[in-house]
Amino acid sequence: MPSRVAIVGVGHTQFRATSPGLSYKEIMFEAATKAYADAAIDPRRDIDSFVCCSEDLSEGTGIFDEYVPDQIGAALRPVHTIAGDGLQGLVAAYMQILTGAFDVVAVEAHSKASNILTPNYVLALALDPIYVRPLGAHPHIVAGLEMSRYLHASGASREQCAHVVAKNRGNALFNEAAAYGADLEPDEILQAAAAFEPLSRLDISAAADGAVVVVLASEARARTLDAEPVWVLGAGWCTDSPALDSRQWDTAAYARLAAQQAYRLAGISVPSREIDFAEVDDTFSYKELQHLEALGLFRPGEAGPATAEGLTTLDGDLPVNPSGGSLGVGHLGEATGLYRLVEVVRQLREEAGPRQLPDVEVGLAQSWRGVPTATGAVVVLGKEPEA
Amino acid sequence: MGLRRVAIVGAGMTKFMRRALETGRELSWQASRMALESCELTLKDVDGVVIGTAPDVFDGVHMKGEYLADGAGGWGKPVLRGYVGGGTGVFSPIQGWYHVASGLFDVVLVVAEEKMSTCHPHPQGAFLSIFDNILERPLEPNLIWIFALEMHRYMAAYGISKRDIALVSVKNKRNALDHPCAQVAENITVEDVLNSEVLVWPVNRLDVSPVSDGAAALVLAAEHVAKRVTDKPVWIDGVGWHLDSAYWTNRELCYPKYVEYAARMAYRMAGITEPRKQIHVVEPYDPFSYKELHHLEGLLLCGKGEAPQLTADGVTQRNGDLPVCPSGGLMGVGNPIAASGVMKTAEIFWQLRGEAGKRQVPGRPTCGLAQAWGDLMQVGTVIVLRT
Amino acid sequence: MVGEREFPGTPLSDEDLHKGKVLTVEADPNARYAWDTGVAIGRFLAELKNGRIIGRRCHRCRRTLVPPRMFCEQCFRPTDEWVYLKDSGRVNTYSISYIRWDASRVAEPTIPAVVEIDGAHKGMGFLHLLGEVKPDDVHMGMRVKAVWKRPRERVGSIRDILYFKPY
Amino acid sequence: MGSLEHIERVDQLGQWPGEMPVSFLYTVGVAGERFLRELMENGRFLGSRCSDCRYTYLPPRLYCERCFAELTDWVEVGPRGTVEALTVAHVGLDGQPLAEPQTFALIRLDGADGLLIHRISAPAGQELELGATVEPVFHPRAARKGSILDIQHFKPTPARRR
Repeated sequence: MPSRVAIVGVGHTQFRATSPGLSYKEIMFEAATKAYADAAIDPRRDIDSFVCCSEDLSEGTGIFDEYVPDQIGAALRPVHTIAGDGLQGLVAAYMQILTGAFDVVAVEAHSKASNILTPNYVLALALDPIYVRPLGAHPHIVAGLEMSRYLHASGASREQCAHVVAKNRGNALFNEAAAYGADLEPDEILQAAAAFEPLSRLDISAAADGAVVVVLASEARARTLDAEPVWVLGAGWCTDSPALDSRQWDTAAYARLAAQQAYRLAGISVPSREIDFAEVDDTFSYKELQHLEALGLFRPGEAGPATAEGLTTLDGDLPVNPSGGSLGVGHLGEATGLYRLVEVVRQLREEAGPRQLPDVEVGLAQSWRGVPTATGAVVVLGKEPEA
Repeated sequence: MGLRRVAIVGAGMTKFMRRALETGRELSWQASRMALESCELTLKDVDGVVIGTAPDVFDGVHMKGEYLADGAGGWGKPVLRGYVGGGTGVFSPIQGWYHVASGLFDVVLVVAEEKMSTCHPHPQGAFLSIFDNILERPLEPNLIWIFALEMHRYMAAYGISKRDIALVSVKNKRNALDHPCAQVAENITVEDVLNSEVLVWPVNRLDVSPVSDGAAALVLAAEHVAKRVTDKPVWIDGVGWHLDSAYWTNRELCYPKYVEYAARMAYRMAGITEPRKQIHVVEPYDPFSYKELHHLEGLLLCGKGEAPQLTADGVTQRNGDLPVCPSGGLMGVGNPIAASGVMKTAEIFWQLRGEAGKRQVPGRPTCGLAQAWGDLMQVGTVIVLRT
Repeated sequence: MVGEREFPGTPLSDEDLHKGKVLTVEADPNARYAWDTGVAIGRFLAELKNGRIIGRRCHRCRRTLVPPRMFCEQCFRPTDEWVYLKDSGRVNTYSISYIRWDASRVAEPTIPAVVEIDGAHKGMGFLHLLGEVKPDDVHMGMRVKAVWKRPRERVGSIRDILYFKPY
Repeated sequence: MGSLEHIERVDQLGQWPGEMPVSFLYTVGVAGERFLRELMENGRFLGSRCSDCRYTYLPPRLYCERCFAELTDWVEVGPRGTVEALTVAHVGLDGQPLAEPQTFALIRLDGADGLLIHRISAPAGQELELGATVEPVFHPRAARKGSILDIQHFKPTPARRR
């Protein structure tokens, strides 16, 4: 069996709607500096490989991988980019360590969303150019359609989705890094202006800028570092059909399949019992519910009522998105999943301050790449190595 | 070095074309299906998919890896798209290698695609976006500028003439006459190259590979599967990649140190101590004629500044002592960026299996190498294959 | 044998594509950006507006870096101080371009060059153009000096330098 | 966020503008040629069928994403279909409110498994809901270009004719 892999360092900037006065290189440098300090390592000496996560059109630069090495200590080193969410970058690093050829690998992801002047046009470039993009619609109609389908199939309600928003933005009040903490009642959210019905404006997470770096190490190497290791118990990632015409619309098949892979590796058979808390994608409010069901943390149709009953709050049975999620922290582009993993690490290390969850041993981080994709990743982390 | 040995067991590709009727997804499917059929595997046998494709602005699709996923066989599977600019094509099988070597996957489909003809008025317009957004794009550089600057530096450092370099075009375009997928195969002379239109001195039209549409795919398998499906597995014995600083105007351009570092990484893994003796056939990256020479030096297959003599002496001819680009390379077969690196890896695969038809090099080679390069003259990716 | 296989793919001519022989869809990406220049490049541009070239120095490796950055990529630490450089230097390498960025031909060739800036660490410079010189008269190692736009025309851009000329 | 140097002049914080200076010309591909020409010339929908997977793709695909078979079985589907999902867009690509909200639907054409995404327009007062039966409204033949926009929109079927 391959040796285990640990998270040994995490670092990130604050997340804010804008980041004037700082280049993307400068925010990456800050996150990297913090992560390496956290792991107590020198990247120029101790890191064997680096993985960055970005998409060209989010940056406004072709083959953006060109511009990543210098500010993360990776110049003239093995570096590559994953055109995916930070959790997909993390699984790339995880696999590299499992080969036995690498001991320490760093993963970087960031968002400079505020620098995109035409974000909806850019996102529309991800729609099929022949059959969907010519309709000229805002790409979030895909989420509106999916929410319509999810509510229909699961029996969940808009009210239950509003509870997701209220909870996550409320949790963000306890997270200094978060951009959009707010004290809102579900009723206020329901009354927000319609955006892509049934989605209201407040059902949609707002973008934020920031950078995240995570350092992974083999078990042998992790033992030599000062940092308290948090173990990668399992990881999975999956893509359903990229085509809107043939994918599954009722459920998040990609999340279900990614979770199956992660649970198999982690030896988890009853996730709702074995996982203490979860950071799941909530790019749109309904996605949190849909994802919780796909991850097997709730039965189909039960995530909505459970949320409305408060089961997923900080002091609920299964706290979900204690960080504040994308609705509360801000949507961080490709850094979204990686920051949520940082939250799981902080909770397991008992470093989460005012939002610290009691007695947590196993946490899950899940990402979705957003509209119009059907791609997501799942990583399960644990506090102590299995005996 | 890896815990598990990884073999290439199948390969496929489309023709390389200036303009293809097929969409990028269709091209991906054509190459992928051919690769699977070549080893009598089906999509069911595939556990994971690696997609390699370079700037999204060529195909005109944001998150291009998502868009291509179904054509690349990714439906309901773990899919990861990685990229390192022009180095992507050889990085993709490296990424496939770490998937399998990690122990998480038994069969991985590696697919690379580019549809450059989508980009108007000319694909070179897309290359403007690879330059530094603030300090270089305002100067309106053409892609060829930087290669002309590098080529000139290389010529000056070692006293190399354009005539020496033109031999590479002549050789590769002639080799490509035997490649059924070739886009720009022809019998030309050194004089033809020197008399072709000067684009950016010292680069003439016939020193440059064309823009292309095309896809190529490989099937990678763990040892126990490889031995079951073929009696001629080709083993991935060494992989290496390095990315140098983005500040290319701060670096000495006459020698590709990052290629050397990538090669040393791969050689260490493959136990290669005397590359010139131990490697029998090579496919270095040749998007420009001088790059083949530059890369032979970076790969330590000859001394610095010595590759032109090797070429002049006929050593690099298909029937020479060290056949170089027997496929016809990018100069002859064409250059759909990422797909061309996979094409090179496929060529070594076919050569080592004795299946290269009219292109077969003599002497039953048992060890070959493919290499790619890219970004701002910055990245080297190297793969060493053995029978 | 690979040579005997039928390889897929349907090549089209330029005419097929542009004269309606095949169906096509056109699109304009409308992908527009405003990149935060940041501390290092923001200052660099501000100094260009003043007619000066500025770099950053790392005290550990003792290199003066241009273009400037707030981090040293060799030492992985913050750089330490701003250093004004001269607006002169040497041609590290150059080429002679007969095409624009979009591959269209130009009437008069331009001369892109990497110019090593006086006062920066050896070999460090940036991309610019050469002017007031015939292509045949340029050589590597040639001394050159920036020709600036007039002060009131400068906006804080790399193009505040018109070009470098021999001196 | 941390800054490595004190910012003296907040009024001088700079941004540099840029764009992707290209445009795109997409071929519709092998399957797209057949589908869109049939739509343009005859106002008919052709799907492609994988008999092994029992799935009819619409828009048609050259290959089955599930088993990778080449699809050569072309079948006519629609033109009527069922609404599987609905959304009303109040915001346009520019991020601004739309003057008139636009309704989009996922439509399963009769005989197809794949879903078409398109505009839908109901007469005033008529409520649209999931499960409704709809049919396409085409542009006149002369105005069609071999594009998905040859369909103006879908509308509810007036009455069930059987």
